Amino acid sequence: MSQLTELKEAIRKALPDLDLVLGWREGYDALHAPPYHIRRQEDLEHLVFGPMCVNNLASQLMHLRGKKVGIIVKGCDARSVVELLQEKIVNRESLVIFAMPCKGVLDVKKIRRALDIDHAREVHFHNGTIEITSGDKTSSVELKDVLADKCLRCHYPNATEYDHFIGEPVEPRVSAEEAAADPAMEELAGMDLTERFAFWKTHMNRCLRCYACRNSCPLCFCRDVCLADSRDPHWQSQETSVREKWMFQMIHAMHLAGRCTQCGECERACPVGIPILLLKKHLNAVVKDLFNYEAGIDPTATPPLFTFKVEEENIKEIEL
Amino acid sequence: MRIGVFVCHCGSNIAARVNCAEVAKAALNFPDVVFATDEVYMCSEPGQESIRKAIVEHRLDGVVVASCSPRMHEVTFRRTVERAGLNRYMVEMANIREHVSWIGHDKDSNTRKAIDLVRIAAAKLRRDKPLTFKTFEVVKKVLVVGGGVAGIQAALDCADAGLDVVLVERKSTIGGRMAQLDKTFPTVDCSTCVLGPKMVDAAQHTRISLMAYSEIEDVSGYVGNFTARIKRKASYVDFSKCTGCGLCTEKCPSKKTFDDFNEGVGTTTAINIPFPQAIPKKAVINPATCLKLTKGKCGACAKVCPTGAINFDMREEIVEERVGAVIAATGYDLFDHSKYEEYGGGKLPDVITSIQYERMLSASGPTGGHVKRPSDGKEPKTVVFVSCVGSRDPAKGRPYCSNFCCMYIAKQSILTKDHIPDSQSYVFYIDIRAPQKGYEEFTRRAQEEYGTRYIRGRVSKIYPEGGKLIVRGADTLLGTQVEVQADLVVLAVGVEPTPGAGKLAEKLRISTDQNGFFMESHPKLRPVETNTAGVFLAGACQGPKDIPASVAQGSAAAGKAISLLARERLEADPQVSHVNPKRCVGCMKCVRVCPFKAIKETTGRDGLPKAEVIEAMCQGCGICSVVCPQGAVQLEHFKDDQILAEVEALCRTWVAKSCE
Amino acid sequence: MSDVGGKELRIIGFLCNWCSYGGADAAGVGRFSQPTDLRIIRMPCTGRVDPLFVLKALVSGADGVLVSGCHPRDCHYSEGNYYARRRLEVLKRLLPMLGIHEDRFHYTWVSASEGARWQQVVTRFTERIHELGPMDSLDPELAVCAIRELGGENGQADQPAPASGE
Amino acid sequence: MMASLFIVSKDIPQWLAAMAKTRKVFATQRESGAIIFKPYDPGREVVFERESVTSCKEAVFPQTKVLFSYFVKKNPETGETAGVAIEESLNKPAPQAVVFGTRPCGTKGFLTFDRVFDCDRIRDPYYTSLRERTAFITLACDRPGATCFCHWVGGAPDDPKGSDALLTPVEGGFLVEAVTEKGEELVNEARSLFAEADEKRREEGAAVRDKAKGMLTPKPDLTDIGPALEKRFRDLDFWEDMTAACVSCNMCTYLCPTCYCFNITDESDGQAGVRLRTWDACMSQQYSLEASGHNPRPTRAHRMRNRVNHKFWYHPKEYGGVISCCGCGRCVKHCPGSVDIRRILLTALERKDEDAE
Repeated sequence: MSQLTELKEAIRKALPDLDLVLGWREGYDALHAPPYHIRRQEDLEHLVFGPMCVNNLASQLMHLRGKKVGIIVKGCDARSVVELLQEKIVNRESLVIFAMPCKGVLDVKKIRRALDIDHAREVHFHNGTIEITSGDKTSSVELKDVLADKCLRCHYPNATEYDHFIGEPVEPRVSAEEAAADPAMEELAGMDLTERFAFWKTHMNRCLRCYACRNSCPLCFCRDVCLADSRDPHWQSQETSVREKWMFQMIHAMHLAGRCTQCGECERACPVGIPILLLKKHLNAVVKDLFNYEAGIDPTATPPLFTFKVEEENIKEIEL
Repeated sequence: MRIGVFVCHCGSNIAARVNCAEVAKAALNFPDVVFATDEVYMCSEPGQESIRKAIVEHRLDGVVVASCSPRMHEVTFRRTVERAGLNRYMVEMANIREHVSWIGHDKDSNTRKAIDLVRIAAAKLRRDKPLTFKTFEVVKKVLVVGGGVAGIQAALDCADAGLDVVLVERKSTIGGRMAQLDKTFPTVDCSTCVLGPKMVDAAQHTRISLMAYSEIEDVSGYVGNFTARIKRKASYVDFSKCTGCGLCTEKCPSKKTFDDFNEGVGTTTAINIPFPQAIPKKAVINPATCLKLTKGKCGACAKVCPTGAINFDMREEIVEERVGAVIAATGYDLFDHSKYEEYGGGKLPDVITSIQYERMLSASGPTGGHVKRPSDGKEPKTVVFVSCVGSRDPAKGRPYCSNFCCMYIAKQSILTKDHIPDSQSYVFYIDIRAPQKGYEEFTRRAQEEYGTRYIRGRVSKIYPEGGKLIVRGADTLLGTQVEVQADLVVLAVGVEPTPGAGKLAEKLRISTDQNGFFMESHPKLRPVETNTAGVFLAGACQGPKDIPASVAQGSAAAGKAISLLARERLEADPQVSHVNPKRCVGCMKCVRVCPFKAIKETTGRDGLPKAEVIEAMCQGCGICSVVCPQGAVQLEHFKDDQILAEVEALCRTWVAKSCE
Repeated sequence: MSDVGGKELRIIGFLCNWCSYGGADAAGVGRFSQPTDLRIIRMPCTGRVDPLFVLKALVSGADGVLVSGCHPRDCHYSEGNYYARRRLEVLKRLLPMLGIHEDRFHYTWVSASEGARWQQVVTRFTERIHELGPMDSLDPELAVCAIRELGGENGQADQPAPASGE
Repeated sequence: MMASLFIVSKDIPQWLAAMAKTRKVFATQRESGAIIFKPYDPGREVVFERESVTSCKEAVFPQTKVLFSYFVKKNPETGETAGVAIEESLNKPAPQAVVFGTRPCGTKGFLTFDRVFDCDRIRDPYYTSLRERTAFITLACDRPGATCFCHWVGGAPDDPKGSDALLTPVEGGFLVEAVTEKGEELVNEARSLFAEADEKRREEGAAVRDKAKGMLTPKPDLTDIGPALEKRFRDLDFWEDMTAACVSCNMCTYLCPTCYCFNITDESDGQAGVRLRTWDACMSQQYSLEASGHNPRPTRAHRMRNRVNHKFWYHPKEYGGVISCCGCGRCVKHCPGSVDIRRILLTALERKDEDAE
């Protein structure tokens, strides 16, 4: 039985007790698999699973509070679910988790850069390559060159919290040490302060304040009442200056400190390619360093900024 | 909004270094400011009257007072505006004295800074709204922590005023340090004779419930409504049955138990009543040395106890008490002189502490009032007193004076002569501190009538030689080295906070000073209050003090508690947090972090969880406000918008300036 | 000492009411002279200091931000400074990644009795900000620029006022 | 239309530089992989190969526009208000501007803006002052992508409507046709850079355009789309299903060349302030939020219904049957959830005879 068939079977059995199951369906081309709601048995025929299933379905859970929901998760998505469980946004009893071991998802922007394709009619994966048929032309590229960055360093390919695990767990692609090495972070770290300031100024200049980053984030569950577009409290004006746009990213990053599971949806969603995940990765490293904590692992843990220790081992008071 | 700005000269305190008229002139240009003036003393009656008048004449609905620290006069000006018909919370203060004129020398810079501070105060005030307080009932009961003389006095005064009192004592008897003393200075009257009746009064007072051998586990709640959880330690003796007859202590075979009350001068039994006048007079078993509890054999005490009070299965228990005020009177501990290697590091048997000596002098003490050298039991003929051991010594981390050592050294030298008429006492001192009534005369008597020889200088070394102790030191008045061959050396060890003081401070949410003593609210004007409403201080826990000072402070703390609880209801500070249910997404982070459990989960109109603040429990810290990512929880008068307005008021002027 | 280097920079202090604000008062009472750049905003507790206030100040034109509260274990609200310590430490380590020198922000603990220590903190922090110089500026706010165009900064608009809004 | 001219690719920067002497020039440039409209900078490469992520609406309809600024004057003696000084942004003339390298779909977006902001009923001075001074040099589309559907809504890859000049990519350069006088002027300002296009080039251009048209997918008949959407109006389950992938962000509307909603806010410190007009988005929860806290469009399904209905039903109803979607496909291509407005339309059409329950 293929993994997909097995998944469908599991959902088929669970569906009668659920209001809906969050999954991915076929999209306008073979590279896109938009999220959709499985409500009826017949909806299952659209279900797909594979490297094009990029969206983190946990982003939707906030809107579905009060319902009995099934959710299909990849390893990284499961961490977001764990975080939502921790923060009591999601009630474990009203959630059924279908875990899919994951070998990585595609970065469509990388594919567009690597292959000059207009319409991916068909996509096939074999032996570490992806073969895309566009028009009457078929081209291929090595999978590792078009996988999302996060997948290249993924250390959590299998969900840790689930009700149904479909198929066999897969091995992490890299070791924990390798996972820590991140060229984008290294590049930023290699800059001096002036360069970094300029880096953000340039990037933030083209931000549209469209909030795709915020609304795609599974943990920005207060997106409808966000500080960025509130008049009371009035943290931000609607002006599209670098000041306001950058300030929003600072709010976003600080609010996610110790909570972000690095699913990368914010950066993926950004239409103008602003590397906003960098700030969150950095803060995650800070949190790991200070509190030896990684978000989205233990559903019973308290995120480190909502608790404290009387003696902090890793915070040294600095005298001026 | 119509704001009035009042700039105070504070005589020349502010005016000498800030151009007050210019501050007022600049303020007139700030948003919503329609009146600004400067006055010589804003807090004086004419000053306050001018505020009141301006409020009426200029139809003001908010006031900025630029003067001293709000910690000084915020309450004053709140009353002022209230008299003029405004809500008392429609005042903001700009601290242009402590934070400006007293610290900056340049008048122009100071004036600019004062203008900025008024600007932010006005920006904040624009977003203030009138707040109305709610009242809540108070529990007319006081918790006194510590049963020394200060605690006893406080408990008695409260009880006499009609308040119920819970007096908690860590040890098995009240009395504290004073009970250990033989005589008191400067009258040389019997300590127990003075203290004993007070202890009895405390025990017998119908309004005082005495909890000996108990400790504070934690304290929650707030002024008027504290809940204290008190741990009754396992004494293995049922206090309700024990008559204090002492039969058990006679039969107890474990006789090598450290004698805590006697400071280790001699030993005692595992089951023990500390001293004959103990209150309550109950036996307590030391589980570390009791044979039954350590080895499972013995039980001699249980066999002899006529009332069957012994219970080896006793466990500690937690008792909850609701109280309206707390008086901390936890006293002091003594410096561990083993840190002074040069004085033998605690290893020379005939170098003892002053409190050990006191026990030795006491007729009810382990030696029956006979002064004996611990090493050989012989009567010493030469006794050397060393002052400031662990006092006034920054190198040992004890920079402060322990206040009463000079006096008890004088007393002990006098008593030495009384006990051993052919003895000679020496005192090594740095300064003789005898400022109270009759104190100076007392130290003179020691020298003149009792022949105590005072040598001004520090002792550099004490070492044994031929059955004697050689005390070597400097005589700084003569400028020579001195050596005294002593039979006994008494170290006047310094005073330090009790080991549990820090923990108790955390539980009571009060501060400690740099030396670990509890911190008063104001060193001069609020010496027994703390920064936590409803918690007061008495005795040496606030700093070294002698008996009369401790008793006075005990009464003072009681007076504060009495006046607090004389009211049926207290006003709750309305500067509390509120949750805007329209913005709350129900993540309950605020509930998680609130130190006062003042936020609860409720269900909103949409059926989803929402947070809600219990106003009477909220203390206004604002921790909740910061964890709320969407700003749904806002602390009145410290709202996000107010702080942002303050930041912007400062930055905007500067940005504009830097554009130039 | 009141005038460090002749020109003042914009330094904002967020001080807890119970300890550091009192410490600053104590410094005043003790006449411990300090540089005058610092402007103090009084907070109920460092637990109320949202790290975002610090960031807001820095992007709005502050050159340095100082947060000071009660020493650990001394919080008037028992826990506020513990939360603050975590948040502010995280913030401090975020700043360099934004291209903002981490020394522009400092958090510390000063009790109400430590007037001399407060003097030292203010003096050193002010000196440090002067060493760093003014913060790199972002685009000025529209409002500020617009007001400047109106010449309104001194309250003297240069054209007769139309009676609108009255 | 002026006769066809030809310009070699490497001369484009010179043309842009010539125009930039007296005008503000917006051109497509690449930043971090994203092609966006930015003010022309001689130091930066102008890129043509793909449709830009952002539309060019910023040039005429800036995301932030200060409508006016004000300052409350006070009597320095009494502190009482002495009047208000107001500076209208309209008093400052807008600069002449050129938008270079939009696609026909994007350029056409302003025809929707014109209908709304410059019609018999309303003439929005903030819009028209910029619109009048802005010229569009459009690049015909040589390879429509998977998300393109301009032909569904009355457009074409070489549609010159709304453009001042139209470029067609050919080997080594571009065919240039001025569509309006303004366009002609822009060409004439740097006439030396252009050569007359010969027959071969013109044929090549026609072939490029034909090929592009041939690449478009078959188009549905949208005649009944209004009634079809009306049928689905109360069918929230339909909209719920159609928005399952939507995160309710503002991206689709901000990238859309025809979305013209704005918000007006005042920023003030109590004495001085500005009135801002900024883009708004009907996909945002705040858009329809009422002061009472009630929101008539509480879910993303409600909001998506409005977005689609507005473009394909309400707007055509109001403005003579013209659909206010230009078919550029940005909302599909860049949507983080890959929400496909075409699928919504097709599904609605499929179910046009089915009544909502």
